[in-house]
Amino acid sequence: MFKKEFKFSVFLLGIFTLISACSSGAELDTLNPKGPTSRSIDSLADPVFMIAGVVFLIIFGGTALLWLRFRDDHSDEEFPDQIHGNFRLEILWTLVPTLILAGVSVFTLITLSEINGTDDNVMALSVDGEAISWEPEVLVVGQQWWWEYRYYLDGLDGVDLSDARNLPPADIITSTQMVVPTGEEIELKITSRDVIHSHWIPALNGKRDAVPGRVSPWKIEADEPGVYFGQCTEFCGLSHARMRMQVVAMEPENFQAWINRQIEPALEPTTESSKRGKEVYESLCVRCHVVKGVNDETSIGADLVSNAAPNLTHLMSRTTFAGGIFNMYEPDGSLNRTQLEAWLRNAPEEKPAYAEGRRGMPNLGLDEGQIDDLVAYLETLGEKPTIETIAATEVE
Amino acid sequence: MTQTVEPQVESTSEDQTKHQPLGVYTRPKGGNGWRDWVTTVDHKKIGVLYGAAALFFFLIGGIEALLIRLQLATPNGTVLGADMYNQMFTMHGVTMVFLVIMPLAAAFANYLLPLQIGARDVAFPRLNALSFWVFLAGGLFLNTAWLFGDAPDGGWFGYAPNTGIVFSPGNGMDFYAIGLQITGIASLVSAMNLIVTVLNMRAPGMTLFKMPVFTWMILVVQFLLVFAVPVITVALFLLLFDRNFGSNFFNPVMGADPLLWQHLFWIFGHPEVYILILPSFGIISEVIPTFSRKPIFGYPFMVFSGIAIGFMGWGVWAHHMFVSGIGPISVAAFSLSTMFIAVPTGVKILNWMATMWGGKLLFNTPMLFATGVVSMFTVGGLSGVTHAVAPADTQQTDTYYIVAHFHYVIFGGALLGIFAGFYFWWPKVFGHMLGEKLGKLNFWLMLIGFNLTFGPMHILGLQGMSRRIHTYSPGFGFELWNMVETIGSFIIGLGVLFFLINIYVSAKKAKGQPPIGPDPWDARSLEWITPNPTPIHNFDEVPNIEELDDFWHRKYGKDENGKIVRIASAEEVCQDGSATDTHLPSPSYWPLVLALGFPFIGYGLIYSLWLCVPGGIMILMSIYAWAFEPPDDPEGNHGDHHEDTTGEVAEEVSVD
Amino acid sequence: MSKTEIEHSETSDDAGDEHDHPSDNKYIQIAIILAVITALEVATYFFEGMPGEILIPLLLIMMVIKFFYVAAWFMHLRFDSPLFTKFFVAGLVLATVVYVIALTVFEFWHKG
Amino acid sequence: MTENEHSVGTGVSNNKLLMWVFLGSECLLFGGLISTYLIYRSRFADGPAPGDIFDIPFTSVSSFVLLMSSLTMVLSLSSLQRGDYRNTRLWLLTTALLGALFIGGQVYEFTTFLREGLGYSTSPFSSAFFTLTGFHGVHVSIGIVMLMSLYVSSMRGNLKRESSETLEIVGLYWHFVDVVWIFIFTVIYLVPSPTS
Amino acid sequence: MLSTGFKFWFGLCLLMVVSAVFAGYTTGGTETGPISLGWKGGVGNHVVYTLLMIGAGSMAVMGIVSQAFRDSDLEAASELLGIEDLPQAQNEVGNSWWPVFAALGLSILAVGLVVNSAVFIIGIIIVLVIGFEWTITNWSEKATADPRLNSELRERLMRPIEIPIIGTLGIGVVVLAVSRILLSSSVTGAVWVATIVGIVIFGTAFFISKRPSISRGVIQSILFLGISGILIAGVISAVVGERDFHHKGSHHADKSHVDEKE
Ligand code: HEA
Ligand code: HEA
Ligand code: HEC
Ligand code: CUA
Ligand SMILES: [Cu+2]
Repeated sequence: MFKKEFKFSVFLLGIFTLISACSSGAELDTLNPKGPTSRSIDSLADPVFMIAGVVFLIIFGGTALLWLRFRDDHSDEEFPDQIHGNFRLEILWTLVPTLILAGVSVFTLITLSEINGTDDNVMALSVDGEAISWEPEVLVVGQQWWWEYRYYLDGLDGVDLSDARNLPPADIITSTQMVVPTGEEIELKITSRDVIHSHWIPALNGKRDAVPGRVSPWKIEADEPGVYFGQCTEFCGLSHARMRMQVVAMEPENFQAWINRQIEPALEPTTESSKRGKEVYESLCVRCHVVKGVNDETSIGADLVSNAAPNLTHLMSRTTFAGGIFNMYEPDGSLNRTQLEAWLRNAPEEKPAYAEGRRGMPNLGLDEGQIDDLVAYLETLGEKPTIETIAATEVE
Repeated sequence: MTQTVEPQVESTSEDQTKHQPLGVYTRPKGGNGWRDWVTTVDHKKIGVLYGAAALFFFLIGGIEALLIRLQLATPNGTVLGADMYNQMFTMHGVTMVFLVIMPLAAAFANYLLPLQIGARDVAFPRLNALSFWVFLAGGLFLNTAWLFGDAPDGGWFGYAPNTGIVFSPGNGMDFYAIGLQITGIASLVSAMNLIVTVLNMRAPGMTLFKMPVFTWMILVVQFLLVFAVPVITVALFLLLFDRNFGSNFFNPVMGADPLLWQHLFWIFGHPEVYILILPSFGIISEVIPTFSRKPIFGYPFMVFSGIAIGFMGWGVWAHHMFVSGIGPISVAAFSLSTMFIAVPTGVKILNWMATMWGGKLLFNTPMLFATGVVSMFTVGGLSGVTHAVAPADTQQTDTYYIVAHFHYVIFGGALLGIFAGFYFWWPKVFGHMLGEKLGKLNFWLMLIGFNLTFGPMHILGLQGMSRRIHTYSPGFGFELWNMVETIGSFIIGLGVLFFLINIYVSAKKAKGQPPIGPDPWDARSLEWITPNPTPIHNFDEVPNIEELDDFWHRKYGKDENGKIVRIASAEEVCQDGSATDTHLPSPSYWPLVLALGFPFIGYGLIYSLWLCVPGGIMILMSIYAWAFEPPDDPEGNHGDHHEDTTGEVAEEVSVD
Repeated sequence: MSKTEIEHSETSDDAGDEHDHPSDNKYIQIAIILAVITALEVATYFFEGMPGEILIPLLLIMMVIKFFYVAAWFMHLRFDSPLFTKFFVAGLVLATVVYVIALTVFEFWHKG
Repeated sequence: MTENEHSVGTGVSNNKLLMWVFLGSECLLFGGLISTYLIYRSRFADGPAPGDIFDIPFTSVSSFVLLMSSLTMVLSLSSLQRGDYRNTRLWLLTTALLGALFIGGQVYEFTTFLREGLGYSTSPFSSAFFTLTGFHGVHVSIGIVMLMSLYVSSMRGNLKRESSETLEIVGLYWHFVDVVWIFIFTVIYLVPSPTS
Repeated sequence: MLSTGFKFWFGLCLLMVVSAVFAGYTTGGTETGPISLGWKGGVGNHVVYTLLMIGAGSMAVMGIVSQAFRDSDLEAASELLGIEDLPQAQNEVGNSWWPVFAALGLSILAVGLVVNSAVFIIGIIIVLVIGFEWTITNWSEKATADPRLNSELRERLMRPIEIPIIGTLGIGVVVLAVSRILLSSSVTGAVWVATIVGIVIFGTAFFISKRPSISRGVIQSILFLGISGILIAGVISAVVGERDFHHKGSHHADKSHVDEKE
């Protein structure tokens, strides 16, 4: 009998060793903060885990002790004392947890106010050669099953956000990858166009739900340049598992450069194939997608419940697509043609969607020629990022 | 399974034929085979029915869990598609919560409550039967959604607007809304019934503070149910109307606020989790003293902490909404209120340990499960406290860390406790013990499997694995632990299998043997004063209660040195079940017919409103037929005003 | 009220709730009070321009009084077992507290 | 065997206790519906606002009717307790008729609103309004059916003085429904509502 | 052995099936529609058809239930109760009003066939109800030799059905009539109407309660007069039609209606 118990304790010990050993290295790790907000959460959570661990050890150790010490060894027939209780003990074990928790609450409140406070940082940017001061803010819009990031460089104050399905035009619109400057606190305004999603970049901050009809404030800040992975965490229907995103943090000067590129409209295609591709785009894709310089409007309403599809103007500047589940580039930096073609050939096959239910990109029944041309055209949209970024953002 | 032969209710007198004219709607006589079961109003049979049905649903929910685990065993799994997976975890959650743990608790409550307070039956036997049939009807209704190829797929808490008609156009969420509505009726009726029973039907001398802790916890749970069920009723109605009649409660396009659903759901939902756990707390509060051979430590504190948990459970619901955007002040308030629930719960844990302290512990299977609860529930409770710390929860919520939390409290707390109850009261119900060897095997397999399955979920959650994802990609460090969990879940399955085998083997062994003698565990509470299995009439003579654990005090006393000594043998103390002329409520089939009306209405709402007509007629007619049903026994009612055992629903008309 | 008017029903004398039910006149009195309060309530509607800060508390107070009268007299809570009152009040208080918190979280009061 | 069951229960009737527990539970049900309404009363989308559409004078009359039906209900009960079957039936029927008048008024109100552009799907406000008052109306209707059943029973000589508790319990339900309306009338109708 | 209850319910079931099929063909069902439950082809007026079929279904369920429990089976019951001789003699059959009502229903039905389907449905319902009551009365009057027992038997069978239906129908009609009257009045008129009706009901009741000497007949006539007054006023108002309404609110939004369920 004793052996069994011993084995069990060893087993548990093993588990806990593994817990401590395995809590780093993963891209979505919550215990590996990379920004001030997530750090203050972490520094609150760690001691709480510790307290929980200690309480657990006490209870578990206590149970084990009872088990060993008071087990009936049948040495005599005596009946144990019939103790009915002890008032002082009761008070003791009411008070002690109360005090511990009172301590925890104080720190909880402090951290809460920390992660909800905002500093009024402004950032000097130049847009179209004009110097502006930007209060870093990004509008985050969730929809089935991808994220859109909208940058309003004049600030979000005067922008009407009441109807997420009909937002006023933004200076920069990207999807799946949010680009931010390092060392700046970025205020997020999170909302949704259809169901509830949740925006979560574990290394930078906890979650905040994207609730249709509401605009929730949240913030992130990255210490270092890098790519931070995220995942939609509120169950949002069929492809919830496939709704991912990344934050790409870059030095402010790189960020400035990125802005400069992104506010430009798309270039005219030059090759024959890409010209034909543009025609296909204009005949089929403009229903839903926007490419600045080609079409600013869509007729999406009847096609998609959410009234939005990713803005493709700078598609190639993003390293992943379709909700961050596919690589745009091969590790060697060349276009991931196979995947992009497969997407155009039959999107619902690649990513579960209810295309007939007006959610997700439908299968458009393109022929191979059209697909080749379209890929050629898409390749002209936006600038390719550096090979380092490509490597850092690689998925699967 | 063994069943006692019912003493036939005699009804030969001439007089009675006049009172009960021949013809339709006489009360069925019961007595043989399946008719006996479908018409029974006996709380014990209903308890057994509840248990059997819930175990059946447990197998369904468990198989769903295993399929989930198979899908997640490897990255990019292909066992289930996304759609199938979503239905699977939704039905798994719904089944386990509403069709397994709650009815299992109801099984114990039904069987034991009258026995523990010294009553012949519950206050309203027919209502009791009604609750069971309505529950069964609702459960089956929900599960038939699989057969129609359209199971609910919005998660067990069904957040709007994802569950609205636009985003969930199939019938799945209608099954969810209607099915839960039906089981809600069952819970409500049964809760009201049990409250009246506990308050009004106690044996002489059984004051509230001489009731066993189990009875107390069940009482608290019934109050939670009475007040929580109507809240989800509202929520489900609104959802149903949104989906079927074009209302706009959760339609943001028309300016509705989806958080309304979350509030309504969780105002119900959090009391609900205590509804799940308190019965188990009650069970182990019976088991631990018995096997420690000591009274429960700090009885009044056990009772009050249970009540306190019930109370505080109402003020914490928004901890499920820390990231919904309810504003920092609300978050802070709910964060703190949540944390302090740990205090009364801790009191319970420590009192159980103090009960064991200084005892002479016998580690029979029930006790193994009970100690399992003490340690495993604590793990879950502590992770609960880490969620209660709102900033930390923004990282944890909707990850596997939460899944770990609630499986530790539900599996490690509620389910293990219920298993303790199975092993403990099996002889009471069936007259034979469950095998100890198989029982221990059952326990260890379940414990190990359980820790293997849900322990690593803590890690996965903190590593950032979201819940409710039908698949994950390699490269996030999720592979190893998911595989371990899948293996663990099959070990649990094996454990459960051994339980089933144990049931079978022990029943087979017991066949032909006389039932086990009285008091196999040297137990403490009143139910053991009746013979095993409990005779149909419960008590030969309703005992007078003098103390807490009265039964035990009848067996033991103090000698002149103040030492505890045995003063009477179990045979002397226990009744022999020989009374025959006890008046019992006669069976009725209206509960069944009434309950059958609900699925009709359910299918009607989904497929064709016309179907509601026969459903409605069935319900309406049975209500009246029920009310006009002849009293059980025209003679038995003379003089004893006590309870109208025919059990009229208050709103109904009783004219007999 | 005269006791002769009220005969006890046989069924209730063992149930411990032996008490005097009020006479019909008493009930009518109560009904008149209720009617008057209702009339007052309705009258506020025709008083345009009463500021909300006065009007709403006033209405709520009148409502509570009516509520109380019906529950206490017509529903016999005054005479019946206090247990009934407890159950009802439990539901009432719980509902009020819980839903008021919920409304607060919804920032219902902010809009005034 | 000897019936020595002197239970230490609360000494009150099971049936009545059951009804009171049920009413306690109903508080949470109506509380939920009322809160839903309150949250949505200013969300009337493009449709009419509550302040535009409520007909306070009419609703006041309905409220009076329902209030007085509580009186007749209690009179019916006290008649039965006196063994006065004639008046029991008289007041029962009066209560049912007043209830029917109230419901008729509600049908009228709903129809008016509908004609004035407030459909069930018009806005969150409209959905919440119809659902709340509809639920209340359904409760009243169930009450009327119960009253009528008792009336018929009484006609057939089945509602005896000894079973006055049945009537009392139905009465409790009836008064509760009235009490809920007292709340609804004040909070939903009289407290000034938003206008468009 | 098939129990009486079973026979009774199944008889009804059959009757309903036949009338459903009949109704199906007469209201434009295709050749195979009405007999294939609409699986192949149309069933004519599907409201009538479905109602009847559903009725048939529920009757079948009742039949099975009562067979399962062997209710109303004289032999089984007497076996159980240990009575030797089955009461068999038939007692005198009382006066019956059913034929009159039945004739009325049939004529409504006939008129309905020609005029419009709503009237037809009402006719069907009346005929069905009467057929039902008649059968039950007939059956119960022959059930045993003891008339008291017989009437109790009938009561027990019929109360659960009659009471809720009478109750519901009763208030339904009043509610309908009252709301029609109110709808045809002006806005303030409605207030007055409601006030007056309320006061009249209330006042009459008080008046009667204070005068114990008033005979039953008088009360019945008052009641009858009052109810028929309301009904007649209701019918007149329904014919007159509703008053004019104006859209309220910022925009008109009448894309919806309450009775969307239909
Ligand atoms: C049986 C059911 C049960 C029980 C008993 C509990 C008990 C508790 N739960 Fe749990 N909970 C669930 C079932 C349950 N929960 C479920 C199903 C969900 C997920 C729903 C979903 O999203 O699907 C959930 C989710 C959940 C959340 C939301 C997480 C999220 O989604 O973000 C939170 C947050 O606060 C929480 C907290 C708690 C706390 C504080 C307790 C406390 O009651 C625990 C108290 C116990 C102890 C703390 C241990 C013993 C105490 C001591 C030994 C004393 C000393 C202790 C200290 C000093 C700390 N639970
Ligand atoms: C209430 C109780 C309860 C219980 C007991 C369980 C038991 C189990 N749960 Fe459950 N679970 C929930 C309640 C519960 N769960 C809830 C509420 C959710 C959230 C749902 C949601 O997100 O909406 C959830 C979600 C959930 C998930 C997360 C899904 C996701 O987020 O994507 C997972 C994943 O592993 C899981 C696994 C398991 C496993 C392996 C068991 C095991 O313990 C199961 C053990 C049982 C068996 C293994 C059956 C044994 C029987 C046999 C195998 C016998 C042989 C068969 C025959 C005789 C035919 N559960
Ligand atoms: C009916 C609407 C619709 C049409 C038409 C449509 N798309 Fe899409 N497209 C979408 C949606 C929705 C997504 C986002 C899918 C997701 O990630 O789940 C998308 C995503 C994409 C993406 C990935 C973008 C990113 O950043 O993740 C590309 C590339 C794309 N579409 C190209 C095209 C091309 C080329 C065409 C025309 C041949 C086209 N689409 C037509 C709806 C449409
Ligand atoms: Cu979006 Cu989950
Ligand atoms: Cu909770």
